[in-house]
Amino acid sequence: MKTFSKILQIISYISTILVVGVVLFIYIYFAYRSRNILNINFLLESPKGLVLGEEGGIFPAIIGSIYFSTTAVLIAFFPAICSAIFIKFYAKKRFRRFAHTLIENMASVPSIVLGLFSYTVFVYRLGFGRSIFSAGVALAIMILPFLERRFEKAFDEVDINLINASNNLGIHKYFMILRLVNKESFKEIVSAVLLCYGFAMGALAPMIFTGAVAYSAVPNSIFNPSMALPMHLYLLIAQGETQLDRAYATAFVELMLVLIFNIFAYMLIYKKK
Amino acid sequence: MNNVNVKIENLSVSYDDKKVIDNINYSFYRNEITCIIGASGCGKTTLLKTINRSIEYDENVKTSGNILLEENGHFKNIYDISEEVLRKRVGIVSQNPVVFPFSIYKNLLYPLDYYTKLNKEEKKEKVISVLKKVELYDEVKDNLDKYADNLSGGQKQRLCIARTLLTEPEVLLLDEPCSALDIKNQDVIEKLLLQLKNEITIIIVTHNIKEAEKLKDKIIFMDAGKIIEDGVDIIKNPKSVALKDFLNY
Amino acid sequence: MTDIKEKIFKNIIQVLMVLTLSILVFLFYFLIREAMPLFDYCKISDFLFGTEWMPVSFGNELKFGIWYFILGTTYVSFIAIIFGLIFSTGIALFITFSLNEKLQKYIFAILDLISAIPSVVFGFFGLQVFSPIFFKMGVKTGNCVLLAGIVLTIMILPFMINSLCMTFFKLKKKYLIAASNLGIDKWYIIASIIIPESIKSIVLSTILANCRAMGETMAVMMVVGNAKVFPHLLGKGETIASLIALEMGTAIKNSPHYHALYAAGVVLLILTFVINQVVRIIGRDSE
Amino acid sequence: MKKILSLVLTFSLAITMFACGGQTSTTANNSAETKVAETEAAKTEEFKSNILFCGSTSLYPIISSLASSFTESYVTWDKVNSNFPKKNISIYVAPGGSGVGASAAIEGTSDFGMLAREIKDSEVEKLGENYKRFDVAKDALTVSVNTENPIVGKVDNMDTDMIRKIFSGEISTWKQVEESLPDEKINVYIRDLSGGAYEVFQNVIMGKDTQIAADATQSASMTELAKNIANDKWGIGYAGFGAYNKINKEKQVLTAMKVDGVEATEENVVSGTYKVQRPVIFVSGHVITDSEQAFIDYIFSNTGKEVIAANGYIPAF
Repeated sequence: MKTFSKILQIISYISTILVVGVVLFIYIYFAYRSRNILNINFLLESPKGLVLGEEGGIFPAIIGSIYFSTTAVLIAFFPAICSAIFIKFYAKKRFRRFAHTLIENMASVPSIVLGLFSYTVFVYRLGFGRSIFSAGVALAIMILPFLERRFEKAFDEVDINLINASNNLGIHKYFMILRLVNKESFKEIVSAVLLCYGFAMGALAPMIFTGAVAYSAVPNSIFNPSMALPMHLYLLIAQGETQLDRAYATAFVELMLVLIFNIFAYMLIYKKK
Repeated sequence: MNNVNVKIENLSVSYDDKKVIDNINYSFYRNEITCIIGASGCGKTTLLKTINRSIEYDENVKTSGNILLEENGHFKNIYDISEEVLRKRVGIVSQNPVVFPFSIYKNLLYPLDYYTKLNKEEKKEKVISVLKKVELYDEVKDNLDKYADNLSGGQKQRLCIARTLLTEPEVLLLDEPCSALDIKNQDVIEKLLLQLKNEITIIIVTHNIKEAEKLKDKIIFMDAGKIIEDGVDIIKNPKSVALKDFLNY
Repeated sequence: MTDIKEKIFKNIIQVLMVLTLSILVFLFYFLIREAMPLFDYCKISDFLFGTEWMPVSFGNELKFGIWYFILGTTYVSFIAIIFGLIFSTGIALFITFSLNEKLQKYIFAILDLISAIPSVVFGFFGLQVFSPIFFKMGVKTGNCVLLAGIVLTIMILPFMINSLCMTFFKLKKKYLIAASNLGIDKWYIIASIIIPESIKSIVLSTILANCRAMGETMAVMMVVGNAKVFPHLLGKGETIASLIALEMGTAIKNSPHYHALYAAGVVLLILTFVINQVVRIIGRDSE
Repeated sequence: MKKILSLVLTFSLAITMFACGGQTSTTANNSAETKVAETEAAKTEEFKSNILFCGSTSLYPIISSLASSFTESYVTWDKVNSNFPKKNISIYVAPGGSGVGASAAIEGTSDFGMLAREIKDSEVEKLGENYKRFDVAKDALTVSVNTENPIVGKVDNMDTDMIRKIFSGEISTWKQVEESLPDEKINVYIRDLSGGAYEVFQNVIMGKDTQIAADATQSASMTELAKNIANDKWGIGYAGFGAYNKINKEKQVLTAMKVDGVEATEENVVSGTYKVQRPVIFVSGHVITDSEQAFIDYIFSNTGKEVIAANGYIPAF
């Protein structure tokens, strides 16, 4: 038992160092490899060059990614928050359990399968074609369970007894819920949205054949397809050696976007306490 | 004076800048039972937990002053002893007994496995003798391999005392060990403590004045982080207003 | 007046909630609908256990065996959860027992960051950093099942660590002080009480993580080598998810190829579902 | 509980019915719409500012690059031609595969379908009377081995039969290719199914009855394929002409075999004597609009030639 405890201790330290190290390494290494490419023009220009991406930047991809994520969050937000409110404040215990089971299962649906779903329903059946909207739906279904769970967690702060008590006093439940949710959980709701926003930005599988394209100008409608950062990165990598530095730079931009969203989200959560 | 086992010097403890123990000096003697009484929130449990540094599980605690532990005729500051060694020498039994998720027998084997290199038979002998000491043996002798969590509260508490005794402590700290128990179990534990004091020093926090009277060699009365009165007969002859109030309440 | 508002509010909430919860039903319905026509071309048993995949005809016979992809998926995720088990246990122990509350917060933030890092970036990272190492060790092209497993490990860690930490926190609260009071070393307590007590939830969270691992697409696809062969640890393989991602864009609508990819998607979905349900039932019994 | 459950069920049923019905109704709508569109087109030709290309992974980089420079230099359509309205130029390029390119053009979900293979008669038929084909480039597949392979200098020609046997696994060691070569296993590198190359190679070399060995390593792109052979002394694979030239730019790492005695050179490809080649084209099934024509003109300009060459293909115009 004593040797086992020593082994555990060693595993524990080593694995923590390794994983934190890998994350740091990814950031530092990608920053280092993209040092020659990354500048303001790279961020603000369209991809150019005889072989696309050889010159110019990734501006349409950044804006495209923002379009995709925004669409996804907009689609997912209301179903998520309504489910969370219902499950938290209205549902009885048995239904809550049932709903949680469904949501857990939703979270485990592979993202590529969501792509398939959107491909048949939105791209073909409903005739949206390859578009930001079609991909946005797939992304929305992907982030929905995560949003819902985080919203429910955010509502932990709200005192349910207060709502029930005021309901007995004749104050309407919805009034108290909206008021209390707004007051107590606002920051956490925003941070949940930010986290999922970053999450949606990095996902490629749901959009790879539902809305992301190799080239487009800066998008102007969600019913057109668009470039997206992960797709652009993937295609750059597929083009091989000559584009590697640009791939690193694109990846680094993505990493930084994700980092920024996470930092904002956590600032909101932790500042409160 | 030679019999002093634990000596507290200028001890102050604060939680989040709130003082809970305020400059206490006191000596605990070997082979005596010292009872600490006082209203809740007076710092008696904190004082107890400071002695084996289990107070430090809480990160917000700050302590100052010294606690000295006698060792071969010398006094050694407990902050110079490693926490593990200190806690072996100064055992504590808390209000709510926590049994480990093993069988009764394995619960008791646990400290032996850690501290000793005895063989199976010797371990078994020790376990049985300590079970007899806490008068648990007759109740559980047929169920030693049963899950300890199924015992009653009183049995669990006695099991925990037994488990602590197996680490062979010099000082035994008890934090209201009987508060959740019925009278029969209380009697058993009180009897056990009176018998144990021949071997070790016992410090017990209690809110039950009758119990304190029964067990005492010395009684300390604490209020607002200070020792207001101490001695053998302070309950019969309370001097301070605070103690009188406490006794009347 | 407000009665109406209350009603409207409740109804809106209810409708959206029902919509949310019924997504799964739609998902199954449409996928199966698109998958069914495949079985006009091929028997279910040939589909599941066939080993040849030739969905496009160049005059040859069409074959839709996904057995190697099922094996590939299982193999890659198995490697990932084995590594993940060791690492996540280690890290979760570290977080629970070696860090104070403030540092715990930071670590959880880092875990959230890991789960948000795009999987393409992880794939790229594996391709650029690990793949050359494997290549030097003699693996053809450097891409292999083991590499995919390693990359996948990093990606499922946050998920596993989160659920393990929940268990460890509970047990810590229950037993750590009582055992420490006996003067016993923290890591001895962990080895002798915490780990044996949490074996069950470790296993459960591992199996749940397996669901995630099987569904991960891009990162795995980039480093697994994508060959339609029996997967070997240092050889190539292909997972169901990467099969779909690679070929969906090229499958002509309503061709057998298209239906076969949907059928593969259904298989993947059912695999994760069954595992998920089994874990839930086992987990519920333990409560 | 029961109430909610029944609600869920009815709701999902409703949606499914809506969606199923949707299919038939949309097709009906579509035909109605096309009629409306036709009449409208007859009256005032509606201007088309969005152009969508879809299909072959070989052609998409070329079109993407041209779309980018076209958009960059003109921005709005009125700059292209003063008769056009002032609308933003939006050209989209979606990579898929040649098959998808053809079917997207047929279904009209994409304006142009990109193919990196010969178009099939059945596809031409489906595209209808307005079928138009634009030959952008030619691509040849080299049969390449690693330069370090001792075969270089001993053998410089392989006939179709030999290549077929190697790729199908019938010949599995280098010794079987040439007596004096070591008894090392041949590692075959191919593109994945999605690449038109697979199909071309299948048609030209393998024929109907033989399959490429299942243990052949697939690569996601031609560049990767070339790199893989360059990394494997005992490798062989059909690196694309462009990828072959690109990887050999600094140092000869790959060596191409003659196929049936014909060397893979630009002249031989253009003249058609080198047989492992394919056309890179895009097709459409509708009347080309003015805006589309403007972009097509741009593709077939000198800029287009440059871009095609830079991407490793041989311009077909």
